[in-house]
Amino acid sequence: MIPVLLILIPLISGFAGFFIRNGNGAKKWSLFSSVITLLVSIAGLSIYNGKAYLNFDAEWLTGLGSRFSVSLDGLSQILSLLTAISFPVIFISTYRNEYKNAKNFYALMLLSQAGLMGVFVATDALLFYFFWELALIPVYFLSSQWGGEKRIQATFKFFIYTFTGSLLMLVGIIYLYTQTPNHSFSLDSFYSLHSKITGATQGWLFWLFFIAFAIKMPIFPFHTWQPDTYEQSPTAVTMVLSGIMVKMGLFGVIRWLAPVLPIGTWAWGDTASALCIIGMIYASLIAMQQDDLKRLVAYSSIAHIGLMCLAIFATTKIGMQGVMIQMFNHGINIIGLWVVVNLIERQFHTRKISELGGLAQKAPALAILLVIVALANVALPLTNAFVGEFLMFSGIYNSVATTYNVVFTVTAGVCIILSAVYMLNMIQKVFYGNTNELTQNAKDIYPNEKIILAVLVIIIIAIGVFPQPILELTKNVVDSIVTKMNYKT
Amino acid sequence: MNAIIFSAVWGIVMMFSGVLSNNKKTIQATAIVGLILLFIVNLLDLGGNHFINIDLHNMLYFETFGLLFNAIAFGASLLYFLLSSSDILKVGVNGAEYFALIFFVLCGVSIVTSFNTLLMLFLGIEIISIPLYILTGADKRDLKSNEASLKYFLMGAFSTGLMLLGITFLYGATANGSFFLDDIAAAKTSLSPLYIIGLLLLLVSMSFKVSAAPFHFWTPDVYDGAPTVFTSFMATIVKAAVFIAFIRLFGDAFGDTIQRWQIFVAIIIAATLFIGNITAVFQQSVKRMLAYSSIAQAGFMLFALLTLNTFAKEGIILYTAAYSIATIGIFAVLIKMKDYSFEGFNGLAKHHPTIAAVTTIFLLSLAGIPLTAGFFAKYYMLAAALQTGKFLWLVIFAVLCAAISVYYYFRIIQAMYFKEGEPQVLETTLSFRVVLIVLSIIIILLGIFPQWLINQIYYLYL
Amino acid sequence: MGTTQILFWFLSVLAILSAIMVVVSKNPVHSVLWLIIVFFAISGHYILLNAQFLAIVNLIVYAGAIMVLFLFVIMLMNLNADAEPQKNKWLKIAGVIAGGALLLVFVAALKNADLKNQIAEVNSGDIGLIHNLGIALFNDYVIPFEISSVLFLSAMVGAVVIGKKD
Amino acid sequence: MSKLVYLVPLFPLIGFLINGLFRKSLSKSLTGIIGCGTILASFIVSLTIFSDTRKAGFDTVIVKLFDFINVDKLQIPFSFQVDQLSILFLLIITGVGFLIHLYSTSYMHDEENEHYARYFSYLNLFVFSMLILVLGANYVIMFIGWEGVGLCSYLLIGYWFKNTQYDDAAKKAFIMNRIGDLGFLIAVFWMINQFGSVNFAEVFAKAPGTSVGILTGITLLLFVGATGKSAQIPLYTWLPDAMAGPTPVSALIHAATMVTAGIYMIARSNVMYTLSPISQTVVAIIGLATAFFAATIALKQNDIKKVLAYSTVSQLGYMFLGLGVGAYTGAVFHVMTHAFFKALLFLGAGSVIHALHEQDIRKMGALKKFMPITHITFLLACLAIAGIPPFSGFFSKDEILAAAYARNPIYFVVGVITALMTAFYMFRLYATTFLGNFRGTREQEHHLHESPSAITIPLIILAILAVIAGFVGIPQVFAKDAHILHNFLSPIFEKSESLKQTPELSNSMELTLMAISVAVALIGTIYAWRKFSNNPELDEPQGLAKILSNKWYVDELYEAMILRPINAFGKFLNDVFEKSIVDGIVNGVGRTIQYGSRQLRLLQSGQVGGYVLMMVLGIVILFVIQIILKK
Amino acid sequence: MPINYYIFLAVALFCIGVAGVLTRRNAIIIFMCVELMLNAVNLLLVAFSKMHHLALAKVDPNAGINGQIFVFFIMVVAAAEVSVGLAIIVMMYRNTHSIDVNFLNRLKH
Repeated sequence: MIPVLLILIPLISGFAGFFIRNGNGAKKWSLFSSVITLLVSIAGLSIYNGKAYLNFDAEWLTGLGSRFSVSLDGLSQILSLLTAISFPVIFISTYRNEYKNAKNFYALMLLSQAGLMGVFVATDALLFYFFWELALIPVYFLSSQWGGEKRIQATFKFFIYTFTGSLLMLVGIIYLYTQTPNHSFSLDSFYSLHSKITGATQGWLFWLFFIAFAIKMPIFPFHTWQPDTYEQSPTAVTMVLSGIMVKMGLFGVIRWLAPVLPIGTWAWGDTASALCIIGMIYASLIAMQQDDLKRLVAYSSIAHIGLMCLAIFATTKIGMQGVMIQMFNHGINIIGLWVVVNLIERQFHTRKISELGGLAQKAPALAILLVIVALANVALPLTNAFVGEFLMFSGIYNSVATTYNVVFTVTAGVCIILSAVYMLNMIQKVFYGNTNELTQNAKDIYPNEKIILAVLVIIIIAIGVFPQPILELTKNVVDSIVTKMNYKT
Repeated sequence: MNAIIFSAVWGIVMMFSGVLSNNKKTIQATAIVGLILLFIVNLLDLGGNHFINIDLHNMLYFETFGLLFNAIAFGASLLYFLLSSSDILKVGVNGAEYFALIFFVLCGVSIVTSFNTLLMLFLGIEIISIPLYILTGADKRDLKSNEASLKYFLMGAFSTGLMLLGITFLYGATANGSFFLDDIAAAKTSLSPLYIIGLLLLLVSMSFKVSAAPFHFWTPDVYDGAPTVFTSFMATIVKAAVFIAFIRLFGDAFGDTIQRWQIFVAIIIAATLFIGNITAVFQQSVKRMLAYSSIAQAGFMLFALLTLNTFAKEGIILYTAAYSIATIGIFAVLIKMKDYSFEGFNGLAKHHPTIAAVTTIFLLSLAGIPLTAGFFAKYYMLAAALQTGKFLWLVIFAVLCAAISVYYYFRIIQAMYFKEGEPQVLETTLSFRVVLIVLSIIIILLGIFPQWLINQIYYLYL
Repeated sequence: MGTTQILFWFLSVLAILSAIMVVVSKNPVHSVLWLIIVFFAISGHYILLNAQFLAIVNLIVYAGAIMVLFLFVIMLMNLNADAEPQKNKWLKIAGVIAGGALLLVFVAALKNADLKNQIAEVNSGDIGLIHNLGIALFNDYVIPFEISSVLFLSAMVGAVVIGKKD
Repeated sequence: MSKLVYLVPLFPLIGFLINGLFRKSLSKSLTGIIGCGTILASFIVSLTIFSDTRKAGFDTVIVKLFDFINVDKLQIPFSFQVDQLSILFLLIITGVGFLIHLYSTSYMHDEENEHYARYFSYLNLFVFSMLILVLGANYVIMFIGWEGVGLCSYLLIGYWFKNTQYDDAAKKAFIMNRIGDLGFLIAVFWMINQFGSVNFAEVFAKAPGTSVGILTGITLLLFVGATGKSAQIPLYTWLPDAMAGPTPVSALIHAATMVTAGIYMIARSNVMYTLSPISQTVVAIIGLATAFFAATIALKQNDIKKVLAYSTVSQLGYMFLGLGVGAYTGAVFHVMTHAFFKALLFLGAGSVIHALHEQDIRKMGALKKFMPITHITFLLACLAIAGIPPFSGFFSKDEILAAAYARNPIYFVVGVITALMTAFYMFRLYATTFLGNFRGTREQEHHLHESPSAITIPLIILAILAVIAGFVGIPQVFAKDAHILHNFLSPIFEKSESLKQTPELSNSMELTLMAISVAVALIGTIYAWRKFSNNPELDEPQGLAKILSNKWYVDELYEAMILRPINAFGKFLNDVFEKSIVDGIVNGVGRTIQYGSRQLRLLQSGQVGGYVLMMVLGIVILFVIQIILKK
Repeated sequence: MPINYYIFLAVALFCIGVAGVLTRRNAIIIFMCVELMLNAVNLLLVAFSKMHHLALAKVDPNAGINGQIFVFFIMVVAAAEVSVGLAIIVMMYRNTHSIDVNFLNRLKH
């Protein structure tokens, strides 16, 4: 029942949110709802013992072969936990932001949470697709209505882009469905197809799915919606987009693509990996050129996501474990960065790095917390991302799915250096040096924001030092997925 | 048969209602009552209760598929009347006659969903067409309306000629000189050129009626020029009915030779999707955009014709329902707008949140976003095509076109929600808004439990 | 060549030539008159095919009623002069070519038709007699016959709606 | 006692947390006590462990704290390894570290409370990271410390963050280190691939059975890491820039922590290096080249700290030379002695800077009379670094040079030339700073005074160590088995010793070499002393000297060869490629559709004739397709 | 007569009608051309009806009669269409004093 609750709580409270009269009430209501969701998620985590997944299954579209079946395995656990943590964090950290029509804003936020939860727990392809879109639509409205000046074009591009991708995925899903012996959308029957579909078919199916996921992640060259959308969206939405929604793409590859179409993945893994690598270097180089904080973080996210995708195609247990933990970590870290960006933007009404400076003198707490988050972002040891990246790189290096494992490792490794370059540049220009007219009257952050950032930092360090519990959580699912991926004809 | 008789009779009643009463409300009420009764008698028909048992000489053949569609068509018409009947009366002084003509069209609709011979198909289509020529020109002082009417008439007559030539060739091709679908289906054995030519000409003329490219050219002009309230009717119920006729015709008469003509349908689908979607992108008027979008939607519906499997048959029912309801809703809103351009919708959400919200749901459904009926409609079409294992290219092309369609549908959403403006909206009554909300609830329900609804109807009557 | 054949060819040539004249005549009134000749030629064919009822109906309904209606309308609008200014020549040529192409594809498609042995019965067979037709019409075809009344009704209503002055 | 080794890093960590979290509320004295006390506690724990290791029959102790990463077959425990090598380093780090902390309490006293605490927290963290590095029982834990010291150097170099140049230096340090770290990491991945483990014990046990090629690869990659951390060619440029940090930090980086990490790592991995002659040669050559190259630059530097920085780079080169020629003990020995005299030099320099608020030696002079303790200790350190017997530097450097000669005489020759330069530039520094006339302002002269005791006490202690530390490694030629350090470390290096193929030098040869190097050092010392005591070099350098003073323009070269192209490429990608091509294609699709829409709707001409024409053409096309298909 | 002759005759008449629709711009004449097309179809239907009658008369004396009945219905429909069509044309003329279809271009694109 827990996975259903994870969807229902935000869904119902989201719809209820439309009818709350005052904006402040909506704010509190949504915070309350998201905290309850978090508690449920933690409860689910505590019940989970690694073996028996928390399942729920109900009749839905029986004639169509689709059921309302949801399940919490390790992968779903970690991502739903991320979702559950993120929303309270987002609500608290943006608590002081004022929105027009606040009730609609918060209601839509909760709806998007419901969609995201659904994506992560669905074990039925059609249900998955439904939630996939359900997560998208509220975000589209959020970004378009409460975003920056060029929001309409930017988010529209985002919407059409992702929608195109998901339609292609839908074609793939339906095709697989028609191939299943029992005409079912269930995950298991999809998994049973791996040997029944020929290599060539798997090849083009791979691309149908991969393009959808690549757009969502995003992977070069499907990424251009992302910086614009991040830049134009209100920061709370950007957090959802970058912290959680990009994981949908990775999640899709891990759950719905690689194990379902192992031959196709095997055949095209190198090509996809090459795209990831190009994207990583490319995004890192561009990130170095950015003057806008949001765009910088956006491009850095492209680079990080590229690495995760690369590690998936490495098809090793180590690498996959790295991806699992890193999906969580990346969410935490990037939300931390956005919290800081939001604080800066709210105070100075600018995100231009060149217009800021010397904040460390005026806002030391902010500076310290940001530096820690930024260091986590560049995968410094004893922060969470190190564990993930270390495992992923080991996985890539030890991959037998590709003959270019060394090349991949080294080129991807260059991004470790580049990421340090742009993150440190950003820190230097924003926080160090002397204050200017804009920043000389800067204030430090409020306690609620400090607490949120501190919580994030604690998570960062805790996972960085004791990653094993999370690794244990995903152990079984990694085993089963990698075993499926290693199926060869 | 109930519906055919009743609609014809009620058409006459409507004519007299105009003679006997000048009160618009009375006329309106008569029309709505008539439609409710029509809906009921059709349900009775579905249940096997016929009023009159006459020897049909096999001219008509009532099956669940057609009757089910009738139910949807009449149900949609009822919603249409509830929403827009007052607007019908505003078009001109001949309100009662317009209602009468609409009832005659519905008579034609119930004929084309139950024909068993090409003669009845021909008559049915003419009974649909001739009142529509008139309704299109109903706003006599409006030159656009006149022009649309004349264009529609000339091209309609031309396509009738094509259809008749096709029927003639098929007649020549049958072994025993017959217009019955069975006999035509039997003529496949010879596969003579007469048969093929007849088939192609019927394909062309039916494509014309459902506005498939390249036979769609009348559609934008006519939909644009006709009084909006009649465009709504033409673009939804009538078009859907012709689709059912199309599918019945090709399923029953040419189903066995599907391999022969599938490719033509595929080409027509591709062209229709392409032209419909691409051209809609640049439109400045919402009404004209909806005309093109109806072409694009027709492209999707044609998938049912392409495959003719169970998926397709179930799907086309759902599609017509989803499409009709959403389009009726949008047109009902459009009628209330003073400015038909996209800018006219600017800021609607702020001033009329309910209308904006339901319009959004209609648009989402048309765009095929999940959790709306439109998604499952498209889903069935794609599934039907993928089921055949062929035409993957067409399916992918179709989804890319669907992605393009998002562009123009969302322009309205953008205007309503994200742009500032003072939209000019006519007075709307509470009941109008309630009906709109009912429409959107139907769309959402169909979007979540499509199977459930179809099953209910199927189980009830099968 | 028997009388039938001579008649057939004569009527065919007459029909086609008159049809062409319908299209090319500048004066609408001439077009109407040429069209009436076409109808006569076709009625001749009907007689040749022993479809006497249709031949008569064709003359009465088409040549008699419909064409007179046309004529009335044309006269009413005072269009008897060469009221049609020169149309775009290229469009005209395109139209002719398109029509020719249509003919060509029809012919090409029919070329291989195995219809050599199929003969249309000329001068005999009594199905075209009014007696037989009447029986068929009011037995087998009573449903469409009744339904066509709806068609007329709607056409009537329509003509009234359109035609009357508001 | 060895089981309690986790206390050693724990204390500095606690110090870091307390000072870091409560930096606003702690008083300076309390901060200082916490900062120094934690290190002192660590030092004491280290000492007790050290006494354990001195006992006979001591075997390596591995203390596993918890499972760090345990995935599939890869098991990485968070464990510490206590053996002779790590304990030696522990002592150096905590001991010298403590002195530097103590020194800092006075040196940094002018800072605001908050920043003072921040400084000490960073310093503690630095020590903590270095301890983790040294204690780690596998390469991953070592890497944690490895990057940790990089981070701390970044934080400390950029301590005065208002100054953008300092921030640049900090950034440079971090990024250069990262480049090396990448090499380290890849080596780790390779090890995982090859050995299935990163634990020292397993890796070294499996290494002899592995092909030389793989070992060469791994060791070279590790060495890349070492070049970053220990400032070797080509990644050395960050170290001189790192002088931006407060002087005690420089002392910490150069003496106790950070730069010795590379030496430690290679000494730790000695088995693998010994098995791979190519890597050894590379290490030796790079080390030697760095030693020589840095020494040339040091000749013409005028910033007191820059000279010391280049001398560190040069000395580190020696150590790598030692490692490269298999003189692991010698290298570690030199690390130790270097820690003492380099810490002393930096702290002495700090004392001078503290007094003068000036770093340019051309504006100093005659400090001898104002700052006697500083002067004496500095002189002792100079003697030690120059390799004058019997100061500590002589013993350690000599051991390396002897081993170098045994491997290849050319190594020795270059080494000796470098030693000559070392003596020269050190005494150039000494003479310019402490002798001659005072060249500063009157106001400076007025304020000149000897530093407080918190500064001088560490100087004195270090000076004593710098003088006597050499005696733990008395060469074989003087006394048999008197090389205490060698005996102590022999369990670590015995495997390598047994694999070593270099012939032993005869006693006479060794004495000759010793004589040569001492002579050279003396020549350099005396020449510089005489040359600079009364007429220091004040003019702008010309010719070769200018190139030297501009550090061979290496920074500029890097800038032009690497940074600018990358930046330009990034700019191109951002401004042109991303906007015009990648996004251009996406928008192009949109525009094409719009354009297509505009064109396509022209078909909708409004003309009935046109529409019918289209229809007819459509029919014709369908029929044509039909006819074609039939054929 | 061989049915071929009738087919070609009818098709030719039909195509002349089509060409007329394409080339003329007077709405009435276009409409007349449509009538011409219908008549071509009628002729062909009657021919086919007689063809079927010939082939099947032994089995069914009324064979082929439905073709002629169909012609009857076509005439019926054509008459209805004419009434509506002329009404529309007259309405158009009343409003614009022209029945030139080229001027019907308010609705385009």
